[in-house]
Amino acid sequence: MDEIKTLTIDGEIVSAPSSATILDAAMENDLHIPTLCNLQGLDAVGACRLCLVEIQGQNKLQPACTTRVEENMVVQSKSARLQKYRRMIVEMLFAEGNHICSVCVANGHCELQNLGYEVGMDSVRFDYVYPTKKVDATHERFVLDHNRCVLCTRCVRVCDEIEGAHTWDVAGRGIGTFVVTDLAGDWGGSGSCTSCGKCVLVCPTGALFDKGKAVGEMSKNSDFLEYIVNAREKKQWIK
Amino acid sequence: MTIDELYEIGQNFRKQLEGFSAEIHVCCSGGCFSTGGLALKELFEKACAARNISADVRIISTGCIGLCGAGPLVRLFPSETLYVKVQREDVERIVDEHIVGKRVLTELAYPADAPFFAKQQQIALKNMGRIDPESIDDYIAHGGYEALAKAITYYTQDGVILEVRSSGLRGRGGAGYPTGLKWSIVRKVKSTQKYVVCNADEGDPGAFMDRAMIEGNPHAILEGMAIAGYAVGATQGYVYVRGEYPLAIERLKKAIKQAERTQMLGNRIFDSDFNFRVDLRIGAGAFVCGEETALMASIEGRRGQPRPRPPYPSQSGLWGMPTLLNNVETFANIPPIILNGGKWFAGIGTEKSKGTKVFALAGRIANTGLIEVPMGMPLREIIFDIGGGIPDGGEFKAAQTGGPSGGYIPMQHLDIPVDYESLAQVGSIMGSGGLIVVDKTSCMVDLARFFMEFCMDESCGKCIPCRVGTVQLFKILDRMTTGAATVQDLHTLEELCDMVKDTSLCGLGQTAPNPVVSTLHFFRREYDEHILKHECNAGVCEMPALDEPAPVAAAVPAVPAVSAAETVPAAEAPAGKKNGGSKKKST
Amino acid sequence: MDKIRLATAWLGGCSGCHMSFLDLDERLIDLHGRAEVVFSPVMDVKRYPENVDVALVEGAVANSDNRELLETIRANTRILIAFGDCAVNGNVTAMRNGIDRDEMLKQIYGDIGKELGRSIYSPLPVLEETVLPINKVVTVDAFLPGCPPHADLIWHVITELLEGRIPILTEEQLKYG
Amino acid sequence: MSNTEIETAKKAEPKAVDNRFKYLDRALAKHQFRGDALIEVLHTAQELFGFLSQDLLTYISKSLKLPPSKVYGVATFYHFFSLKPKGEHTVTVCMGTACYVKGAGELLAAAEHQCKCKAGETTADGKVSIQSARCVGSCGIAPVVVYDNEVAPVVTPEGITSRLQTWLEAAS
Repeated sequence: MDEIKTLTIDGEIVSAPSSATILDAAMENDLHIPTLCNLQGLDAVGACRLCLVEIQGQNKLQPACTTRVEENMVVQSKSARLQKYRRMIVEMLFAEGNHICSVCVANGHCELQNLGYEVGMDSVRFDYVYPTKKVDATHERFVLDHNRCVLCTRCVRVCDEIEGAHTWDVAGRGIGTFVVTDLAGDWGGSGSCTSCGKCVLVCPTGALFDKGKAVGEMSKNSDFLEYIVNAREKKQWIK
Repeated sequence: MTIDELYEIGQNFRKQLEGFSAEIHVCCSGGCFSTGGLALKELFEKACAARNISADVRIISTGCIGLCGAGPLVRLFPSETLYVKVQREDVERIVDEHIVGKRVLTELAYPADAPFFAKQQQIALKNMGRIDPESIDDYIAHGGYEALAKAITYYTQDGVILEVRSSGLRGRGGAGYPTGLKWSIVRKVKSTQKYVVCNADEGDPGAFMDRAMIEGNPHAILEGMAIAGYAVGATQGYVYVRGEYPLAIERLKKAIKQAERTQMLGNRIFDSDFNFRVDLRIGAGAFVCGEETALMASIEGRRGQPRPRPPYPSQSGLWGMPTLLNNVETFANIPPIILNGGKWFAGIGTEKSKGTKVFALAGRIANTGLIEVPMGMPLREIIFDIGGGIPDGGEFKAAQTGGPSGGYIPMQHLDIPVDYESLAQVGSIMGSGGLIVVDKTSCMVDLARFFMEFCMDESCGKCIPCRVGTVQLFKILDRMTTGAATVQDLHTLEELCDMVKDTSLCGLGQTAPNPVVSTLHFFRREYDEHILKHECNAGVCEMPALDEPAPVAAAVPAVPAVSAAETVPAAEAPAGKKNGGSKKKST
Repeated sequence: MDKIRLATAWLGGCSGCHMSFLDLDERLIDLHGRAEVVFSPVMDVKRYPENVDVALVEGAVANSDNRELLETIRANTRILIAFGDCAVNGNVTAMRNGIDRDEMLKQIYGDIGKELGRSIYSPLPVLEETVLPINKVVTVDAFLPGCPPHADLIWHVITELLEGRIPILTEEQLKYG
Repeated sequence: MSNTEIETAKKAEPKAVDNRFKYLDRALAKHQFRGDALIEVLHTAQELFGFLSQDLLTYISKSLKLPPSKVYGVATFYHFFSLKPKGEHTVTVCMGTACYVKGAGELLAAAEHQCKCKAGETTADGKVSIQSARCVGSCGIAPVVVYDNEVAPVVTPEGITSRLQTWLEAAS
């Protein structure tokens, strides 16, 4: 039996089942908490740390996407410290890759770009790493540009949990981490890829995109996820 | 196997030992193994055979005797004389003079009352270096598996946990979480399957306690794990050992086989309904796998990437089942606590930090080696009395505890008692026990850079603050050691330390800034000297002197055939900022 | 109120930001009344003047000339603004950073590439090993990202400065690329 | 060896079968072909074959019924596993704190200078691979260098250069 918990988020009292996370409760009551690696319908991994919140009585910051709600929990998601840290995280993402918005196909449709605006990032104080990263255009319908990959692993999770092919996975370690298909061969030559395109739909940046489509035609829509999860779990087809 | 049969084994073995008039223990662990311990043992065997006294002289290779710096070590019984730096040519003389002639070779012997051994109090290391690690009977003869027998036959599961709680034992992996509390949580969770995991990853560089304990007394760890399994209701145990310790892996494999053969492990232990198996999982070179959730991911055959907690492993660990995860030293303390009772253990150490702690003394210290001292002993006593101070006239600068997650303890805090709370107050952590002493020849900025490079390379790459934060911290520290840093860099460094500490997902990221914060706190002057005056008093960092112009770009060829008429201003070429990349420096 | 001394400069960029600056159209006349442009690529001024109030610097630091000019601007300007994505984050100019400078020169110019762009005695300035946004070379007082920043946004920034305030761009005003 | 060659090699009469695969199969069976024994199997494979080739990874992923990308992700995460062939000899300089404070940095620099390649790489002629280890647990005899798997105590820059010299000059 799923007990119902009441808690306060940024001063507003909300209720949520005990299986829900703080992020679920916040989104249900359209209280905005910034996220990047989280996507409703996929397992939460708490990797990007953008959704960290302060919980009264705990000195450690906790990720809203994985922390379950508790009775009388008091959550702060907009403190100055959190906003400063979020801006630093977004700056780190821009410093880590080669994010050149002016020549990117996802310009105007990119969650990283929107996060940049949201945290008020007008410049990056950190050193740019300027890594040398490859582009894989061997797939006949899609292209992967490692320079724009923020390693949120949404593609890995959607391919594993929803499509089931597990073509994608993460390789390497530390700053050298990168995503691979099968044994890091060409994506086009992958034996396991079903070319379903779910990874392209869930990718928040311009790392995975439809081949041949220009900036104007770019559209990223992950509503299909909720549709499939409802269909599979609740046997309801709500479009 | 009943308790009486256990005593019988012990009895027979002790009778055998009395048959020998003398024993020669050659240390074959860690350092001594590499400086020829095994070869020495063979020489002793040949020498005794030549004098056909091998019948009544027992020669064994033992675990770490403790004074690694003075290896190879040989200890003779019954007189317990310890011979240090034993060379091949000394073997004959020792056998003739000491074994046959019963006279101690004073010039080779280590003073019996030297503080190195006198000031120690050994619980976890008690049998180490005194028994043959590959003989279960020797372990049983020294009271081995008695605690397991007592726990299973005389104690209820809660009784065992009560004993551990009353001892006040806290996790020896570094965080110091109360062991009894952790056991009681795993005990209370209802589940068809539970696991007991021994964390022998020991990733801290400069720490070798776990290695020595496993190589010297593997059965103590297996017994501790079995008692834990009985107490919390687990039937499967894993020892996660570093791949860098091949000898420890071998010794554990042998110990597990022997324990299974004598029914200390396996089914119906001591004729009860308690079954407990232990398997080995060998690490493959990832410091992050010392973190409990990454370790479990590695046991499950996945990338060693931590996951957010809660849920904590005690509720949902390996394959989602409740898992009890403790360090090697924690398990090694369990049998003595069961045998002598929690009160006895609680009588040692300080009010909040009970019992003893094993330290691996290394770096610029005379007696490098393995020691075990009661909690609360002042650091000065450990370094100068037991450790023998700084060799060849060096001057103490700082002691580093907790490895890449720890901090530095400078001269002015030499007298702090060594326990969890006091170390935390000076910005360090107890850590697993590595204690590295540095003197004036080490530069603190360079050491901060060294540890940051370590964390940067060992970051698992999952969360941004640690993956990118350690790289940014390293770039700034690297610039500081090459004289290219600005005062603004120092400000960014401090801001970054707070951010990485507060927002990283796991312990690696949360503690990576500790060495930087600690050196900034105690050795701020060195940072200022590096930035403002390009001076490194330890002489480690090579920096261009300030008043000369920045060095001309290296790639300038000879003057080309440009018309001489044009007088090209000798403008300095840009000292382009070198971007990243680790820089090898000589010390 | 006497006119503020305004300068604009063009480092490693495509001058698109200056085109956007000229898109101020009739507002340029209004600007002319309140500010005196003392240095600009569209003017015939060789030496950067002293005590300039505001400098809009477009483009990244790609070679030694850029670096020299930028350092001179910083020394003689009160408020230095990174004007456009190239100045703010290196943008397209920095796309060559993944390639080794000397290899690139050799590939493009063959053997004569050895001197070209690498020696201070060659006719061309020395290419930086890594193209840097200007805040990695000098301290910058305000940033105006965009490729190019829209003329209205430029006007907003200039009017803020004329009132003596350094503008902080809001979420709606910020635009990269 | 492509995958089909592996299969045929196994079915061919015993003499032709590369017996290293026999040991690998034994390790796979010992772990009941369970997916979570991937790291133990990779350890055995690395010891048998010296490095993890693409075909070997394919074979392992098929035997354990794991997605190839997951096997690749694990193989590239851990420092021990290498996807490139190693040199005949491996010199491992311990860069733990105790060794670092006693000059391990100098030893690594000397090795890199002599072999003209960086840590983690192999000399052009494939004779010597240079590795740096986090800590081999012999801090009592720092600084430590491991030549293949023989641990050498208190090594000096001259010591490491002369030892490497013998390897480099030895006929391969």
